[in-house]
Amino acid sequence: MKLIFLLLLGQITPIVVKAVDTPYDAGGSITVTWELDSTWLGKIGRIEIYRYSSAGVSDSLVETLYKPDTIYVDNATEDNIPYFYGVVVYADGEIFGEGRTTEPAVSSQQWFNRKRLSVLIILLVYTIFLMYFIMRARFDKNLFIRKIAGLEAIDEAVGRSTEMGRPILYVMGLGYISDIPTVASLAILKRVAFKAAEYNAQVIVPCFDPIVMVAAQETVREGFIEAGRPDLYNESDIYYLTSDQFGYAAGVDGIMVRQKPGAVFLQGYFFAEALILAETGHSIGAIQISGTTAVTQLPFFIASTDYTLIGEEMYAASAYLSRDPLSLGTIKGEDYIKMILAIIILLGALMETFSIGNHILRDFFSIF
Amino acid sequence: MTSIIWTWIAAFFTLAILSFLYKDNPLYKFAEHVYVGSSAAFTILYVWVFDAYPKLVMGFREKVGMQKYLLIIPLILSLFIILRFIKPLSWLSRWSIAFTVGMAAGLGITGLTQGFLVPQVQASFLPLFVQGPTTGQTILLTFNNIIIVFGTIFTILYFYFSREHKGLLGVSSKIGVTILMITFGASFGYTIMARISLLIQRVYFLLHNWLGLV
Amino acid sequence: MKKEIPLAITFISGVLLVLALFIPHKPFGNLEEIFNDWYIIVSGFTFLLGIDSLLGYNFGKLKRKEKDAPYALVLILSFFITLTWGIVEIVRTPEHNPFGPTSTFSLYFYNSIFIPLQATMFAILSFFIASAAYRAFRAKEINSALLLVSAVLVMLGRIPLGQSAAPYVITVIFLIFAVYFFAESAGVTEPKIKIAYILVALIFVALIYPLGFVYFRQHIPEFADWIMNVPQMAGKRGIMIGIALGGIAMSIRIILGIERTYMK
Amino acid sequence: MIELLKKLAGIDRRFIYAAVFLATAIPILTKATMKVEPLPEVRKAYEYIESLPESSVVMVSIDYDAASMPELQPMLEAFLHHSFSKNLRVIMLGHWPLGLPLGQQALEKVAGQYNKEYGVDYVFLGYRPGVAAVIINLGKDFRTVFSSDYAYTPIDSLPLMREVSNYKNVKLLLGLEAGAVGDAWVQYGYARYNLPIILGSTAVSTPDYYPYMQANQVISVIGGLRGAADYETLLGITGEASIGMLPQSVIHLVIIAFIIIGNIGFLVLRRAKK
Repeated sequence: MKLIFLLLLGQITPIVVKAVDTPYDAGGSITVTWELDSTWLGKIGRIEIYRYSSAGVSDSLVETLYKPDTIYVDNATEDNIPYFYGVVVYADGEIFGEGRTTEPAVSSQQWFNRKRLSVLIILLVYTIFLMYFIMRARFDKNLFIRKIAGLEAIDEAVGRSTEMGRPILYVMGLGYISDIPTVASLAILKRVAFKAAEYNAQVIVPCFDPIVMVAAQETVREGFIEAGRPDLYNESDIYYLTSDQFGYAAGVDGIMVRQKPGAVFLQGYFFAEALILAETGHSIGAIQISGTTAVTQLPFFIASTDYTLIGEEMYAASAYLSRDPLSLGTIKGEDYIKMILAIIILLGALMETFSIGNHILRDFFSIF
Repeated sequence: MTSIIWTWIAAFFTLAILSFLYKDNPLYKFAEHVYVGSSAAFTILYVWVFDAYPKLVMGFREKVGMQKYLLIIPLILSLFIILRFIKPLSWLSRWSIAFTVGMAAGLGITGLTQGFLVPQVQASFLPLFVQGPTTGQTILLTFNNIIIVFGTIFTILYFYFSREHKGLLGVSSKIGVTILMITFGASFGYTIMARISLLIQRVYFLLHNWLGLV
Repeated sequence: MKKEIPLAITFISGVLLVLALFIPHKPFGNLEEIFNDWYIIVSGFTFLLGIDSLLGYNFGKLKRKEKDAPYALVLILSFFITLTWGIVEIVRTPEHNPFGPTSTFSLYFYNSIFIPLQATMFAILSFFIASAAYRAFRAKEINSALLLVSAVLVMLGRIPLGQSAAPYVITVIFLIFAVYFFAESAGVTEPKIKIAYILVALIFVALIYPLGFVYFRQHIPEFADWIMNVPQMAGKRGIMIGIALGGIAMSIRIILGIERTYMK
Repeated sequence: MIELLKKLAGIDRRFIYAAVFLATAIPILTKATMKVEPLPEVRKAYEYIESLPESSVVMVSIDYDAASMPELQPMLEAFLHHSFSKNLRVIMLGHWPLGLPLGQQALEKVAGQYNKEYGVDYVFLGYRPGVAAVIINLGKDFRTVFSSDYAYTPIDSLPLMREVSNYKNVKLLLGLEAGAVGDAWVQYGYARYNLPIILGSTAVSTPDYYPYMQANQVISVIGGLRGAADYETLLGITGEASIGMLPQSVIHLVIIAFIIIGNIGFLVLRRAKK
């Protein structure tokens, strides 16, 4: 009401204000925009935004901005109620300009986020590729997978450790079960447990997270059962240490120097403790096979351990080790996508170079 | 006086951990077991104060309607986990694990596509010729973009699994390995400084706060 | 049934979260947040399993009177002392927070026991980073030589003394390479290869002055930045794209029930 | 001679550890500092604080914990020295609950050195959950977030706080950042309320914050141990960061020396094997 009164006095510059439902959201939000003359920019002290739900209801101040912005997102609206907005610009403590919406804005929820269309397309294409190769794998059982040095070395490491009469230490890192590398690590653990059972060797798994511990117990037991030696399985070899990063590192270091494992596996997600574990493992003369998707820790594993599964190699490991045709099929699908992406990158670079297509590829891959 | 005692305690634990560098010894063993035991308790306190209490207890108190009753689901899942203590029912804990793994897979797909795949591919669409202000600049900028675009492509091809690395794939994956090595060397060298800061701080603590030499 | 239901739970929770990315409408829009809260609650309870395991393991050592039994006792005692201390402070402090500023737990335990242990364990990394660099950075072939050289150049570029030290470091490294190639050439009989070796050695010697004393003396920080921003970035990007592709494929395998090591 | 050179390939790791330790301890003991020209962005931050009139209110946010203490604690101490020596008044709060005790320690230590009085010259508010909400609501009214300080003293009984109602009464925020809270300070504190911000960050997160400086959204960014050392240099004090600069250089060179020595040994050994 105050606004209308002031406008009637005719001393203030009118401002064009627009309000629309914020697109692609879960409702409860209206975006208000207005125009400011560029000559005002230095003078503006504050901008007040008012909201009134319908005629007759008094307006309420929803936000004060202290910068010459021209957009405000009101995240406190109720859906399906028409709102009007008013914007008042102050300069030197005086009202300088004022405006209000002429059309009501109604916020609502949307069923599809169009901004993520390209993500959806990419995901669909990828999934279709994977599905196709999973289907094909049912018939084509002899898929070739190149040698992955770190995985080839698993059997040898377990064997040599057993010959020396030493246990095997398997470290799953700091990942939770909700991290994909941890699930990948379990697949490798199963192979290690299987081999260890064959050789009658002890597998020690100190854990950082209790659920990972449970999953590791199940996995090792399964490995021992598959090797036909369930009698050798000892659940107390797979135990929880602590969920403190360096407390865990201190504890695992202690296990290394006292139990002197012949083979150390560092597989999973790691942070700065990676090098502490790898160097201690080296100092006791164990064969070490590491693997992680933590890009920042890869250099240290490369430097300090005998074999390293680099990033994606870890994910390929489960398929590689299980030799399950369906899993191998997904690897094939992954490779095709890789080739296609390489071509797309080259194509995108060439289109940028020669200014062809008006950045169509680049825009397709922008998510914001 | 108390502060002096606590400084000595802090210095003792600092030296006990450092002694591990020489070899395993009773001092380190003591510090290690104190650390593992107390940090396990520490995480429990932390999880209670900052996670479980606000999410569960405060959730039940403050949330209304559907939101409140939905909290029964995680309670049931938690109960299933604890059922591992009762052997005949321990299989129920798999339901809870199945939920967390499903969550991991779902978030893995969306997070990796949105956070890694799409932006990284997009960032590689660089022009292979850049006009700089000087000829030298032009050559340098062009050269940089060529290295980034082809370096990325060759590294991706190194991870090609389902074909022998021979012929064209062999050459490109060999270049990929070379780029990987430079990458690893550089980020190794880059990290050293941050690590040394930690050591300096510990040594400064010993020499300054404890011994008062500096 | 014991297997089908968990697989169904995995499938449903996974697919729902993927859908939630594209559907802002309720109830999908805030599903990720809700699931996260659930996960936090569930993982809070799992600590009971953790404690059971840790204490059981160490009580076992104590009972069997193993060699390490006294240390197992230390671990058990520190666990209970810390826990009790924290709980007392939860009850006592006005904000019911043992980590708060008025708590003796944060003042004494956190500051004088926990931080020194944690920070020293972290600091040990600087020793290990040195021993790992010494042992692993050997010029066995061209790739490992590149690894070594890029590490050394980035190190020099990062430190304040780098510019003044760079010429001498370069001199030493290049002289070593030159001497090595000279020594190699002595053992070769084939004249062409012999000349090639000697040429390589001479190139290294010739590069010392322009590269070390002119270019790097001035531009080593920029050069280090260049390595980080250009080749390092390309390699990292390649690895990350690979990880994304592999991780998505792995996730799809999990959702479809192909990959299920975690619950057999 | 050859035998000696061969030995260079297999130096005992303990010898390397000892060298690293000495390379850290000796420069610290000698308290030698390096003359390094302060980075322009640090100088800009310093000059902004210099320009503040006496008894202005400045705010510092502890958004880190023990792991980033080596880099950010010296920055905090330097800032407190600077503020108290210029008779600025300091409000401390934080978004990382485990870091707050570290902030409090430094605050009390430095305030003690300048005989400053709690409640009059400085206030420690503590932690409240909800990063963005806290920053936004402080801009409206401090009392909606902190009705009392860390010790449950009502803030209106503290003389300093009676003069502060919202960001308008605050001349500067120093955000000490080990993670992403700095983004929130810029997005809400600066963007909505024009709060003048200087960010102090760990070396790892500094590149993420530089764009804010280029866009003039923050006054300046002080990065890593080097930034802290530059700040100390400008203040004319020899703190932990300045003392740390020489060992940094020395250890890097020691590691490079070991790499070179190792390779001499390795190459000699390889020739001998042929």
